[in-house]
Amino acid sequence: MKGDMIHMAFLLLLPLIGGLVAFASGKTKAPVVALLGMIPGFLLSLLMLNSAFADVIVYRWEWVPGYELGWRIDEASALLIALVNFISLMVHLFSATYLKGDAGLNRFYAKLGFFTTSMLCLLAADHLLLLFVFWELVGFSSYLLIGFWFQDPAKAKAAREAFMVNRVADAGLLIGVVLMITVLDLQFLSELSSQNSSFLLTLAGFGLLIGALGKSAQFPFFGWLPKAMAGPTPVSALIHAATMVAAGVYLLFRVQPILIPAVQSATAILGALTAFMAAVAAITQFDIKKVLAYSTISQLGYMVMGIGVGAEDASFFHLWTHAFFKAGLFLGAGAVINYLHHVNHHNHDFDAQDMRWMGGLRKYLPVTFISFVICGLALSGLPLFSGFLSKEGILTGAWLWASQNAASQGWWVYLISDLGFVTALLTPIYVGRQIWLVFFGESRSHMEQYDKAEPVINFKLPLIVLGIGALWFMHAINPFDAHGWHFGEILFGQAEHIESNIPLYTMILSIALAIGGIAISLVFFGPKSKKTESFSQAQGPVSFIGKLSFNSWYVEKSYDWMSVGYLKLTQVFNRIDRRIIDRIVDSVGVCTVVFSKVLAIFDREVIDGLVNFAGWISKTVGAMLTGIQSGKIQNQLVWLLVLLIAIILWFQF
Amino acid sequence: MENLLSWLIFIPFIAALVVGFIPKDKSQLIKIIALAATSIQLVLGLLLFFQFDGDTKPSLWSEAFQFTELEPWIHFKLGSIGSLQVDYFVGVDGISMPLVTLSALLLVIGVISSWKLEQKVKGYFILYLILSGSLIGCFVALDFFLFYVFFEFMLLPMFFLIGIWGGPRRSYASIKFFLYTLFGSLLILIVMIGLYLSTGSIDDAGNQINTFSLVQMMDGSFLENTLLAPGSSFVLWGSSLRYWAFILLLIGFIIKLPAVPFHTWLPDAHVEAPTAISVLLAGVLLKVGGYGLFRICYAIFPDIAIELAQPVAIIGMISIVYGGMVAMAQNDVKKLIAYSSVSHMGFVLLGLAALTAEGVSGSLFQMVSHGFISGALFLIVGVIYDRTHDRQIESLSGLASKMRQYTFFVVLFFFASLGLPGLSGFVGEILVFMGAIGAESINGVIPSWIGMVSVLGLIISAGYYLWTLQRMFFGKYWTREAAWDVKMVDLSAREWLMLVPLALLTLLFGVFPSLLLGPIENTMNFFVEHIMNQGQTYLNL
Amino acid sequence: MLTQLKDIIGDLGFLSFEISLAAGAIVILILGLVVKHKLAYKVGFIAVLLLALLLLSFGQEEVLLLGDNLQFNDLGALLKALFVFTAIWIVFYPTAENHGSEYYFLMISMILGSALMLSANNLLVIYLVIELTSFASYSLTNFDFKKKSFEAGMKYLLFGGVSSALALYGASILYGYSGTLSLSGMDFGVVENSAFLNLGMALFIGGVLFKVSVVPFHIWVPSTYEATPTDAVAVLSVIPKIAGFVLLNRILDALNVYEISWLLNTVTILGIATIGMGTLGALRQTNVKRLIAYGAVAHSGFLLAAVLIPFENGVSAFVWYAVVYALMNVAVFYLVSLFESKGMTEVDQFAGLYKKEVYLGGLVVLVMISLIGLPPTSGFTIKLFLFTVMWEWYQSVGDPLTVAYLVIAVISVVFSLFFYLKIPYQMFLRDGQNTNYSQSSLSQRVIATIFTLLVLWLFFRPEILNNIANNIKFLDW
Amino acid sequence: MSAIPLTYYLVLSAFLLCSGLLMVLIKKNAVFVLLGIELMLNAANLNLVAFSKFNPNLDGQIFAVFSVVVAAAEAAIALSILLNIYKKFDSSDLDDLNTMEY
Repeated sequence: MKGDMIHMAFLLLLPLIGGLVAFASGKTKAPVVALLGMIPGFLLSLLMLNSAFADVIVYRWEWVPGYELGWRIDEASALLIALVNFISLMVHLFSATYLKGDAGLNRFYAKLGFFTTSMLCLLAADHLLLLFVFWELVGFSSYLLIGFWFQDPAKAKAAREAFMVNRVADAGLLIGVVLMITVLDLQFLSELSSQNSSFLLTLAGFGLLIGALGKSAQFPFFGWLPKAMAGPTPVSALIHAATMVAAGVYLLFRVQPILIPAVQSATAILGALTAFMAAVAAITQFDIKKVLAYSTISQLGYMVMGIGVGAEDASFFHLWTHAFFKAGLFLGAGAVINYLHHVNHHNHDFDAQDMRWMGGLRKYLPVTFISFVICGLALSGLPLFSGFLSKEGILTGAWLWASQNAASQGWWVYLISDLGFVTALLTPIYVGRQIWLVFFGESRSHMEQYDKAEPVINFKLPLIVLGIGALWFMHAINPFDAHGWHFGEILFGQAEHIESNIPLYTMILSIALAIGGIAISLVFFGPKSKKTESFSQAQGPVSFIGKLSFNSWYVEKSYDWMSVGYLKLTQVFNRIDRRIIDRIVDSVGVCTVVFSKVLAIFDREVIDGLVNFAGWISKTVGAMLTGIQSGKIQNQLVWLLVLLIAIILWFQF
Repeated sequence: MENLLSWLIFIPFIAALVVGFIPKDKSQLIKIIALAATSIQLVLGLLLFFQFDGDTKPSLWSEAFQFTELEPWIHFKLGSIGSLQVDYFVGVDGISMPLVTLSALLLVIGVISSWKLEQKVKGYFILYLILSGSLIGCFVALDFFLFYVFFEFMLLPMFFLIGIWGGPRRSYASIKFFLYTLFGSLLILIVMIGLYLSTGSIDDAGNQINTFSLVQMMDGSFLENTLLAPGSSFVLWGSSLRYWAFILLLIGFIIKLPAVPFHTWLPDAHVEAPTAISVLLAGVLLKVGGYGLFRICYAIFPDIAIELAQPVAIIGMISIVYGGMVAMAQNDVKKLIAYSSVSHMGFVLLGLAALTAEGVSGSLFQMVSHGFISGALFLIVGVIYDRTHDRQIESLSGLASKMRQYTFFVVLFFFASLGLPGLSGFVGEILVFMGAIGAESINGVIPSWIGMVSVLGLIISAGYYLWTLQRMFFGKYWTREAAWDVKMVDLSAREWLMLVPLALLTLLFGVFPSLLLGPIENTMNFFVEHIMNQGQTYLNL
Repeated sequence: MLTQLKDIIGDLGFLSFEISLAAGAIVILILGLVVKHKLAYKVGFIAVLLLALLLLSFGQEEVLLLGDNLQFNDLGALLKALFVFTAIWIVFYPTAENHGSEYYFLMISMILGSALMLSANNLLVIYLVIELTSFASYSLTNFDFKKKSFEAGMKYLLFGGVSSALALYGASILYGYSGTLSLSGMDFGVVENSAFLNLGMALFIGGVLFKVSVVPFHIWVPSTYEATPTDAVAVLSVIPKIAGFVLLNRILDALNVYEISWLLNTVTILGIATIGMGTLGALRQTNVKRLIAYGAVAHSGFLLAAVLIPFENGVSAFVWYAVVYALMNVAVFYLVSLFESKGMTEVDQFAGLYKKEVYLGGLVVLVMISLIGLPPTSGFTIKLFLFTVMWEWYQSVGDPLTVAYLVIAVISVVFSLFFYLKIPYQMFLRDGQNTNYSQSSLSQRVIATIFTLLVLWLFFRPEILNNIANNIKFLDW
Repeated sequence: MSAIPLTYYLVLSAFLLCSGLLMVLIKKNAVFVLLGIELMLNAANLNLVAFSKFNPNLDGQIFAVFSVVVAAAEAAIALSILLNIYKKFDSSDLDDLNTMEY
C-alpha cells in the first residue's frame, strides 16, 4: 500500500515538479526539461492504470480536526488520469515548437505543469472538498494560461472574464459541496448512494449542477470558453477541449447517484439546449479556434445531456473519444495558425486565426490536413471514426429515456433527443465548412507561401498520434457498436441488452444526418461555391438568425451588460458608503446632528478641521448659548435669572 | 520559559524606553534596536506557538489557559462595592495564542517595512514599540481592566503614527480613527463596569469580592441578582440588561473589526497610514476586535449570543457582500484592500455567529490568515507607493512585464485573498461557510440562507481583484508619469524578506491547516460547547 | 460668659491650620513692606503653607467648634492638605515671576477661605467664607494688569456680587423659616413646600453653585481663567471648587435634599447640563486657557455626581476625583504657563511645535489624556471609579436620571477628546514655524515630568487614593 | 412698639431686591450696577433684621452687620477695579468691556 502512495504522489506531482524545474532552467531548456518530467509521468499513469484495475487505491488523512479528506484512484480516475497525461504530453511536445522563441516559454511550462497536476489531482480526489479545491486550481491555472500573453489587454480581459464566469458557477458548486459535507454528510464521491429526496438535497444537487455547467461551459455559462481561446492554441487543446472542460461532466458522472429526477431533467434540458445553441453558433464563426470552441461546447452539451438522460456510460465514453479528436483538431488549428504566422511574419495585415485569410492549405500542411480531416470526421459522427461510437450511445440513451418518460413527464422530453439529432446534423455542417474553407480551394491571403511548413517531428507526431486516436479501432473493435468500448466492461460492467429497435433507428438516422450535413456544407462552402470565392471579403451575417448565431445567442454580450450593470451598482454602493453610511454612523454613534455635520466640514476642509468644527458647534448649538456667552455680562445675568426662575416655576407648578 | 508572556509584553516597552535615550540622529541604531526587540518578540511568539499544549481538554475556562501569570495589582476594599480586585493576569488559550504569534510576526515585518523611514525616526519607533507591547498585552490579558487598558493604550500611538507619518489627509483620518475607536471602547467601558459589579465571589467572612477577572466572568461566577447576572430582574426597555450589554459590546468590537455599518473609518485610516502601520492595522489591530468578540462578547454573554446569532450573522453577511462591492468601485488600491478587509472580516463575524466548531474555528483561522494576507497586500501596495507615490489603479498598467517577481507576489496574494484553495484564505472561508450553512442542522442558531448569500462574497472578491490585476498589471506597460519609469525596478532584497515569510505561511497554512487548527481544536470545541450549554442554562433562568 | 470664652480658646487649638494661614498672610503682607526681594515672598509663601500643613492634625473625631459654627472632620483635614499641596507649586510657575507680596497674601486668603468653607456650618460663616474666597479671587484675576484682566475681573466681580446678593437673600429666607443660622439645627418640617422657602433654597444653593461653576453659574469661568495669571488659575480652578463642593454637600444634607425631589432633580439636571455645556463649550475654543476652563466646567459636572451619590462610595469617589483633579490641573496649568511665558496662548500657535519641544509635547499628551480620562493615567482611574459608583447608584435608586447622567458623562469623554487633543494635534500633526520659540529649561522639564509622573503613578497604584479615602473616619462627610 | 407685620418688611425687601436687580440688569454704567448690588444686599439685610425681630435670637441682626461690612469690602474691590477699567477703557460703561467677546 505504501508503494502505491508513493506511486500516486509521484504521479500527481511529477508534472508540477517538471514545470517548476523547467521554469528554473530558463526558456531554452524548458521544453526539454518539462518533457523529461512528462514522459515518466505518462508511463507512471499507464502503470497506475494497470494497478488501479487490479485494486482501487485509497488514501485518507485528517485535514482539519473533524474532517478527513481522501484520495481514491479507481478505474475511471485511472483512465482519465492516463488520458490527461497523454494529451498533456502531446501538448508539451507541440508547444515546444509552437511557442519557440517566446520570452515566457519557461513560464509557460511551469503553468502547464501546474495545470496538469491540478487536473490529475482533481481526478484523483475522492472527497468533495478536495475535488472543489482542485476544481478551483484548474480554473486558476486556466486563468494563468489564457492570460499567458498578458501584454495584450484583450487577452488579459478574456482571462479575467473566463475566470469570473467560472467563479460564479463555482459559488454554486461551493454551496452544493458544503451542503453535502455538513448537512447531508455525503463527503466522499465513492460513497455516494441514492438518497431520499429532500429540499436540501435538491439544493445541493442544483449547486453541483451549476458548478458542472460552469466548468463544462454549458448554458448559461458557455460564454467563457470562446473567450478562453485567447490562450495559446496548445493550451486550448489541452484545457479547453480535452481535459478541464470535461471536469464538469466528470463531476456529474460521479455525483449522478444522488441527483434527484428534477436535477436530472434540468441537466438533460440544459445539455441538449447547449449542444444545439453552440452548434448553431459554430456555423457562422470566422475564427478557426472559435469554431472549435463552440463545437467543444456543443459536444460537452451532449455529454451533459447523456448524464441527464441516464446514459452516463456513453457520456463517459464520449468524453474519452472527444478528448482525442478535439485535441487533434486544436493542435491542427494550432499548426495552421503557426504556419500563417510565418507567412505573415513581416507584415501583420491579417489575423492568423481568421479563416477568411486561409484556404488551400492542404498543399502546404499535408500532415495537418490529414489529421484534421480524420478528427473532423470523428467529430461529425461518421462511422468508422471514434466520435460515431460514443455519440451513438448518447443519442440512443436520450431517445430511450424520452420514450420511457414521455408518459410520465409529457411530450417535451422528446424535444431533448430531437435537439440532439438536430445538433447531429449541424455538426458536420460546421466541420465541413471549416475543412473546406481552411484546406481546400486557393489561398485568400495573397502572400508568399512556404512548402516545408511542418519541419519538425514534435509538430507532426502529436497530430499523427491524435489522428490515429480518432479512428474507431483505437476504442472499439466493432465500428458500429456503441457499447463496444474496450474499457466499457471494466468501468460499467456488462452492458445491458436493450430490447428495442431504437438503437438501430438512431444509428441509421445519425449516419444519414452526418452524411447529409457534410453534403450541405459542400454545397454552401465547398471550393466551387460562390460564397467561398468571395469569402475574404465576408462580413458578419445580417439576418436575425445569422446574427444570433454569430453572436452566439448574445450570451457573451449579456455578460458584458451584466458586468457593466454590476459596476454601476458598485459605484452606487460606493456613493452610498461615502455619502450616507459614513455620515449616519458617525451621527448615530455619538450625537445625531453634530457629527454628520462635523464630518461634512472635515470632508470639505480638513486642513482646519478642528477649528471649523468648533466654529460649527458654536453656530449650531444655538443662539441660546451664543446669547449667554456673548460677553455682555448683563445678558448673561438675564439668562441666569430666566433659568433660575424657570427651574423654580417648573418644580413649583 | 518563565514569564514568557510578560516578556512578550514588556520587551517592546523596555526597548521604547531605551530608544528614548538615544540621540535623535542615530537613526540606524534606533532601527536596529526596534528590530532586535521585535525579533525577540517573534522568537518568543514562536516559542509560545510550539510549546502550547493543545492536548488538554478544558471543562472550565479556568483550566483553559496556559502560560498564566498572576500578580496582584490593585486589591482593596471599596465599601459597598465590595473589594476592588485588579490583577496583572495574563495567559493564553487556543483563541489568543495564534493571534499573539501572528502579531509578533507582523510586528517584525512592520519594522523591516519602516526601515527606509527618514523623518522623525525616533518618535516613530518609540510609538511603534509602545504599540507592539500594547497589542500583545491586549491579546493575553485575562483581566478585563488590564485588557481595557491595553485596548485603549493602542489608540494613542496609532493616532500619532497615522497623524504624523501619514498621507495628505492624515489628520482627518487619524481623528476619525481615534473617535470611532474611542466611542467603541467607551461602550465597552460601560459594560466592563457593569460586569465588574456583577462578578465575583463572597468569601468566608461574607465579604463580597468583586473582580475584573475575565476567566471568572466567562465561567459565570456572577453575584446574585446583580445588574448583569443571568436571570437578574433588571430590565430596560423590555429586555434584560445583559441583552443591552451584549449589544454595547458588539458595537464596541465591530467598530474595531470593522463591520458594516461601522467600517467607514477603516478606508480613511488605511489610505493615510504609512505602509507599516497599514500592515499592523489590517493584520493585527482589526483582530483585536475579533478577539474581543470571542473572549468577551460571546464567552461572557452566551445566552445573548444564541439569542442574537441571526442579526450578528446578517451583519457579517452584509459586510461580506457590501464591503466587497464597494471595494470594486475604488480607484485607490489601498482603499480597495481596505474595503476588502471589511469584506473578509465579515467572515469572522459570520463564522462566530454560527456557533459550530467549524464556524468558530474558521472564524479564528480567517483572522490569522487575513493577518498574513492583508499584511502582505498592504506591503505590496507599499512597494508601488514607494516608487511612484501614487496608488491610483489608473496611473499604472502592464506592470507584469516590467516587475515580474513583484507581479508573482501580487498574483499570489490577490488569489490568496479571493480564496484560492491551497492558500490560507480559502481554509478560513470554507470553514466559515461550512459552519454557517451547516449550523441550521447542527444547532439551529442561524438559518442556512445567510451562509449561502455570503457565498456571493467569493464572486465579488474575485471581481475586484481580477479587475485590478487586469488594469494595473496586465496589458501594455505604461506609467502615467515618465519620470516613474526609472524607479520601476523589481523587488529589492528587503522587500523579498518581508514578502517571502508571509507567502510561505499563506501556502503552508493553506495546505496544512491542521498545523494551526490542531493545537487549538480543544479550545474551539470547548468554546462552542460552553456557549451552547451555558447559554441554554442562562436562558432558562 | 467666661466658660464660653474658655471654650472658644480651647477650640482655637483645632483651628491651628487656619490661624497659621491667617497669621502667615498678614506676615507676608508686612514682609512686602520690608523686603523688596521677590524670592522672599515665595519662600515666605512656602513657609506659611508648610507650617500650616505641619499644624494640621488628622485622625480626629468629628467636632463642632465655636458653638456649632464650624464642623471639623478628617475629610476636611485631608482636603486642606491637598490644598496646600496644590498651592505650593505656584512659586515654580514661570508666570509667577513678578508677583508682589500682596499676591501671596491674597492667595493665602483664598486658601484660608476655602479651608474654612470645608468646615463652615452656619449661614453667616458660610457667607463670610464664600465672600472671603471670592474677594481674593476677584483680586487675583486682575494681577496681570492688562485690559483683559480688569475686564475679566469686573465681570467676575459683578457676577459674583449678584450671585452672593441673591444667595444672601436666600440665606435670609432660610433663616426666617428656621429661626436659626446653624445648618445642623435647620428644620423646615412645619412649613414644607412653601414657594418662598423653595426660592430661598434655590437662591442660597445658587450662591454655592457659583463657586463650583455649575451651569448656569459657570459663565464667569472662561474669561476669568483666560485673564488670570496661570499660576493663580491652577489654584482657583481647584481649591475653591473642591471646597465649594464639600460645602454644597453639607448644605444639601442640611436641607435634607434626598427628601426634596425637585431640588435633587434640579441639581442632578444641572450636573448633566454642566457636563454637556462644558464639553460643548470647549469645542469651539481657540484659547488654551479658555479651553481648559470649559473642561474644568465639565469636570465640575463629574464632581457634582460624586457629591450627589448618597452613600459612602460617593465620598470615596469624590476624594479620588478631587485628588486627581487637583494633580491634573497643577500639571496642565504648569505646562500651559510654560508655553504662555513664551507667548503662546492660542491653540494654533502650537502648530508644528514638536520640532522644538517634543519632550514637553509628550507630557502635554499624557496630561491631556488624563484630563480626557483614558488609560494609562489616573484620569482614567477616577472616571472608572466614578462610573462604577454611578452604576451602583442606579442599581440602588433605579432613577432614569442617574442613567442619563452616566450616559452623558460617558459620551462627554468622546467629545472631550476633540478639544483636549487640540494642542497635541497642533503640536504634532500640523506644520508651522516657531522661529522665536526658545526651549524650556531643564528644571522646567523636570518639574513638568514630576507632575506628569504623579498623574501616571496614581493609575498604577490607585490604592494610595483608596488609602487616602479610607483614612477618613467619617465617611458621611 | 408693635405691630408692623412681617409681611410688610418682606414686601419692602422684595421690592428692594427687584429694583436692585433691575438696576443691575438695565444700567450700563458699572457704578450703577454696583449700586444695584448694594440694594440687593440691603434687601437681604432687611429680611435678616426683620426675621430676627420675630425670632428669639439676634443672629439675624448680627448677620446683617457682618453683611454690611462685607458689602463695603466688596465695594472697595469693585471700585479699585473700576478705576483701572476707567484708565484702560476710558469708560465705565459695561458694554465697552468687550475685548473678550466670543
